Amino acid sequence: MIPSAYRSACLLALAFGVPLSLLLACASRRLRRWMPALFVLAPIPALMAALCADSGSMLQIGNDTLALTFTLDEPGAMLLGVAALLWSACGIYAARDLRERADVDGFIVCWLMTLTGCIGVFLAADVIGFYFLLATLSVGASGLVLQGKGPDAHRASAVYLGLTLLAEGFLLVALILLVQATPDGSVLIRDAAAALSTSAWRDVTLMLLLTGLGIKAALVPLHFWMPLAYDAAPIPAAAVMSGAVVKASVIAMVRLLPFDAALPDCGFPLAAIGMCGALYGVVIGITQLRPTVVLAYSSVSQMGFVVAVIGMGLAAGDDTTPMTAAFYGAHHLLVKGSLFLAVGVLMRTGHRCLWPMLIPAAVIALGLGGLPLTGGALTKYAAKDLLGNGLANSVATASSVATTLLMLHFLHRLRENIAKDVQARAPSVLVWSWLAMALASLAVPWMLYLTVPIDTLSAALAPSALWSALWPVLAGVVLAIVLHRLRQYLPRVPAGDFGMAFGHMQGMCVAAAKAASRADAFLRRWLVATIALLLVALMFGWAAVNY
Amino acid sequence: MTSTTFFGLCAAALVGLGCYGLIVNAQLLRKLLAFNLIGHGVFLVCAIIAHRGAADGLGGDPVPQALLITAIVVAFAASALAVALILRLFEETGSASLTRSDGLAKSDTAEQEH
Amino acid sequence: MTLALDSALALLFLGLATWTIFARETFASVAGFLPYGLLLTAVWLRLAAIDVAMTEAAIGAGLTGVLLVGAAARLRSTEAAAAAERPRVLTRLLAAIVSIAVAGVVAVCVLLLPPSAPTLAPEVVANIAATGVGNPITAVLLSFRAMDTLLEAVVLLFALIGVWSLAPDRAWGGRPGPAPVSDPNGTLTYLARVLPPIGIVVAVYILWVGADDPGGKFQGATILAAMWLLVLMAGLADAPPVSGRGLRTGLIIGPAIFIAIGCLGAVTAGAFLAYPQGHAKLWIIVIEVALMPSLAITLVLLLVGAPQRAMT
Amino acid sequence: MTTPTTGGGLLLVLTVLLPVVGVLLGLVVGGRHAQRVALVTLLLGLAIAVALTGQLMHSGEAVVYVLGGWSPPLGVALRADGISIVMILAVAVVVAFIAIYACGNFGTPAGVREARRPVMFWLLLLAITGSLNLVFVSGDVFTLYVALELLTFAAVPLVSLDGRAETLQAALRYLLYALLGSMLYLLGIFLLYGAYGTLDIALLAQRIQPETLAWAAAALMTAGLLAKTALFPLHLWLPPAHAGAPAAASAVLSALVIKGAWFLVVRLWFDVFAGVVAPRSMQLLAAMGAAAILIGNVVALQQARLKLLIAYSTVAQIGYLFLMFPLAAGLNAAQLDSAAAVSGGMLQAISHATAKAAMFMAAGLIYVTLGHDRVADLRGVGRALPMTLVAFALGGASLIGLPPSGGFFAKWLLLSAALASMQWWWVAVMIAGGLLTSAYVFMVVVRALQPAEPDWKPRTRVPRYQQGVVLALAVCSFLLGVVAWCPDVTRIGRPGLSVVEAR
Repeated sequence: MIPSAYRSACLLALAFGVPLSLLLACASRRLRRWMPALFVLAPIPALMAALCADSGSMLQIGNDTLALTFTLDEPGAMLLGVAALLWSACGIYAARDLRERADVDGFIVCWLMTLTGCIGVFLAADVIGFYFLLATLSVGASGLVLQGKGPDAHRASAVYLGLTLLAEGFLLVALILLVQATPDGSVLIRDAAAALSTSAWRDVTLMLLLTGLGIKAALVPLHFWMPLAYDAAPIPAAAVMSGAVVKASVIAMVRLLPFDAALPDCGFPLAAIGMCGALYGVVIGITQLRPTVVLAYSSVSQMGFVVAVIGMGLAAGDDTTPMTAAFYGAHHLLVKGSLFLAVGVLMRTGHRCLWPMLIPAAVIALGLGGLPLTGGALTKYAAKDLLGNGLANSVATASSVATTLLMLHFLHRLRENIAKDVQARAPSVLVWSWLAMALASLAVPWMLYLTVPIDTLSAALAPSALWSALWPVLAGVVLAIVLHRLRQYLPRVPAGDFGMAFGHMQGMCVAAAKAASRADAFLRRWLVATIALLLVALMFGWAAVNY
Repeated sequence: MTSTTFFGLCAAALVGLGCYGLIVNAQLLRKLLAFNLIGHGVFLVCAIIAHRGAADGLGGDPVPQALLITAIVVAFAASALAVALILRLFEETGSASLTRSDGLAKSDTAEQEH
Repeated sequence: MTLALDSALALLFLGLATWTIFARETFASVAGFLPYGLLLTAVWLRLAAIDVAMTEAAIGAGLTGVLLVGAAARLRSTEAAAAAERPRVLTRLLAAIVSIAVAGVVAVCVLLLPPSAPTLAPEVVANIAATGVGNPITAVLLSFRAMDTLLEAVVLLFALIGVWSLAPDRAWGGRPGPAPVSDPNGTLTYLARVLPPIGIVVAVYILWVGADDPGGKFQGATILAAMWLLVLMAGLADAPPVSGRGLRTGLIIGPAIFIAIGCLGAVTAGAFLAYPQGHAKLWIIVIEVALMPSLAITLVLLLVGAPQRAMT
Repeated sequence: MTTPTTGGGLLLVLTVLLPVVGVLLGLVVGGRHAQRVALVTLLLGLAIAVALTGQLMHSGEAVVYVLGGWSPPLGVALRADGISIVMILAVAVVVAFIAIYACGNFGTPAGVREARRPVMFWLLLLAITGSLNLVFVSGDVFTLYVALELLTFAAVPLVSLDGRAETLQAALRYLLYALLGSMLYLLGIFLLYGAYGTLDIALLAQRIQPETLAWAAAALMTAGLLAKTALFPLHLWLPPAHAGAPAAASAVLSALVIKGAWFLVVRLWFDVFAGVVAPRSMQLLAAMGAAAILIGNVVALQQARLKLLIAYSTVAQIGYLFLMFPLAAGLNAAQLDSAAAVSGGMLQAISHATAKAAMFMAAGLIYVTLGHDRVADLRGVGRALPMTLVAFALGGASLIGLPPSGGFFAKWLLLSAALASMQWWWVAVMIAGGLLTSAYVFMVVVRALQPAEPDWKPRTRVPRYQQGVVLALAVCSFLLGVVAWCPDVTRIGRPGLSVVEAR
């Protein structure tokens, strides 16, 4: 009989090791050709680990000075499991998609890199490993965006990469402050989070941490990379990014923020920003025409909601927050991933086969708004305790209405974007992978709800709970009909909304860069440089003498 | 004023003159000449330090004097290398100054890798 | 009285130095550099450093002067272009201010040197007996700080490699400088026939007395180099091709023997560059004798420059 | 005071002498034998470096060798502590990789007894190795002057090895500027001797007093060394020299040679002038570094040619090397472990050495394949030279400071030091520098990944081993973070590391 701790460690090692070895195997041209076929299998060990490994199990690589540590806590396991499901389904889709591409190498490498990073982030238990894997994830994901076509993909990738690296900068400083706050310089996330609430640098650390993770979570006003990236990326890439990749910020927040003490000064503003984002995403989303952009704005809105939940938990010092946020994130992960696949499938489906594809999409899309009996209703139900009965709850209800509205708009745009050819049918592999994901996004939230367990079945099915979930959806439908009538009055906001205003700053940046070049050319003239050398000598002398 | 201090001030003047020449004179050979003047100024500083260290029947401290001999030889080696470079540049371009203001090649196919 | 003499000397050589910086033509400025070097030698004699004065006269003024005059003669055609590149008044003013400031700092430092000068002279005197040589500078150069002297020979060699690397590819392996043209009745030819034997004797003498009196391998090597240069300039002999194995062996033999004796010291005397008890002077003379020809060859080749004529 | 020779001291002599002997031997045998001599010498040098490291880690204290049995102040001592050994090892490894790479570009052509470029390259490579090792182990400021001159005389001809007019001009700029720097340094040495009567680093550290002469000497020596290491704004010679030299030579110059003078600044400021330099001087030095990081990176971003881009990246990376000074001082003032900042600086130096060498060699291969190195026109490189592009990206990742590269851990240590000593401004500079670096690294990689025109063919086929050696060096740089698992070698033999005593 294998000891359970040992077995769990092995599972963790496999979960992270398999995608990593596949990534390294890409160095060989021959092996690289086989990779698309393995896309579906690569996340399976992670799924196994999420299902079978003991909670709290640890894997350490390294020595006392420094060790890479992996661990599996409950929120991590939940997100890891559903992420693995999504990666597998999208892997099938991507492998089929790649058959129609001329240049596949870049996609394969970026896909495996993102997968490795994504699984690793859910498992990482020390700040260095976490930072490393987050960087891998971000670089891989920006590579995936680049695999889209045309200059838009270049721009989107550059914007995404730039912002994500900026976020890493903030995070790096925050993580160093976290480590310095621990009594013995421990790099374990657990110790760092525990030390944070008493750290002398608590507020600065939290600011940096939340800025960094806020960029990664597309928190308004740092959200504009998201519509650009998801629109430009190939469909399966957009699916995993909107589903799995963005959840890295959720897991990071629930692990790094201190929920052991009430921090209203930090929690309420965070919740407010999140709620603003939740509504803002919808407002901009309904002006969009492309279904992928609509979904991206829905992600902005949903991530805002998750952050709001976390903010309320932080304010109250509620230690159930991590599970609630992870559950909400897991549901969003499944649904958003499925919906992106739906966009891809429906783009290849003609009018004749439309309805069998559109109906499941409609069900899970409305689930995001909290349609009773779907996972969405369960997540809203689970989050209600954290949101309390005050303003936050009212805004949350408003966000349900708004989300329903946005999803109906999405379904409408989805229908407008089907294939021109009436007879067209998407390849069956694509259809099945999408339907499997749709099914998973309906069933898995229930399984999680009951097995983890978050609450009881009877509580979720109580008539009052059903009604409180249903009426915002109905209200959303009514609003959608009204809005449909008024659609010609809606403005057309460009994807990326006010983030595009930064485009005007480009001119300033170019001017500054040119000025730097001129300064450099000037300083490198012999006359200037020799005088500078003598001046430097004099300055050092002066600095010492005047001390 | 002792003669060592006096020559020390001369050394300072040589360094200043050399610096000015190195900065201002465009001709590379004259820059080299100016470098030699700075060198002599620096060596003169060393010489007065050696002279001040006269003790135990020696006219000067032999250690800095020995350093001075080494430094003179090194400076000569530098001059020889610089003259060779200047002459070669002259052969290639017909010019003996750092003409281009920043020295960066503008052509991109100039390099040759064998 | 001495101060008056010093002042006159200083006035002269500072005037010449100013001339070399401000003269209109490069050649004129180099021409000023030669007497300036000689005057500087006098300064060193005033400061009672005969070995340094000899080295300065031989290398700092002599060989550097030859080097610069030769180059200036070849660069005459660039005069006009260089004059046109004279910087603007403001720039010159700024350069002058900064240079004066630096000179001021140096002057202040000279004035601030501690009144009781720290010196290693007593230590040298106390330990010179162990080296067996009488000239304290030789003791420093070849025993106490022998590493610097070894490195100095290596510096010359590296500089020579650098000079050679500037050869055009077609001329690689060939001879430096223009082909010799000899005027059998010229004064130069006459001198080049008469002087070298005397020069060699003088060089050997200087090397020999260097152990106990002012002099030594560098001064000797410079005289040898000067003799060879004379022969080359008179066209009596051609510069050797740089690919010659004999020439290259000659170049490295001095440093190589120096290193070998150093290693021998590591085995027999317990430290690299140490000499066995009682035999120090012998080994020092061996090193000096071995270094002198190598240094002379190196100096000559540094002066004649990169190979220019391909081997036929 | 006498400092006795310690065990393994002879290795210090060997690490300097072996390359010199290699030069002498190579000069005599000439031709393609010179290459063989160089390769064997470098291999032996690597073995010596490893042995020396072993000796240092075994004894746990600095290795000292008193030359000729004459202990300072009369004689000269060689001394290697933790920071020297790290540099010696890094030089030995990087030069070994560069030598293997250079076999492809600097082989003597068949049918020729001796060609200029190859024989000169191999001799100069050995010369640079020996000079650098001397810089790292010398314990005497005048011997260090000679070592710096040796280094300059070996480096300048490498710049102009191709003999084109631009490279000659670049070499002259380099030489003349470096000579001015050496004179300032030499003046500083003489002043130190005039004031304290010794040239030995350890003795100077004991005797030095905070007074005008010491300040003037420190200022002159520092300025001279900064000119040689090309810290902004004293970098006039670096971009043309490093961009114009052949790729293997650029790799040596950019990765290693500039570190020689930098190392000396570290040595002087931490070991000699520890009680003399003011905190304000430290801030001034780091401010120049910060300007280098910001302006160097911005200018790199605008370069049209890959090699110039990499050269400007070196200008910027030199800046990082100078941030450690106020950080170590700050830690010291806060009664914290200042050695962490020094370790960070050393790690930054060696990770830049490995990464930059790999990047320059990668640029060389790209040049050979495309026939140009225009950044805008790198299409097809990803297909033609996949390994090389990966190497470039890994080297770039190390410069950016992505984990697990050495650059990341260096940044981690430096940032930690900055935060612990509350010097936020340097944190901002380091983060901004990382972002700018990532911009040009990704720009190059993305452009190189674009597919070429269908009928495009590489101009020359690059030997596989050259690609392999570049990749191997880049991987070394990228995995250099594992040194965090090793004991911190840089602390060995540096017990009383104290900067700016309270006075």
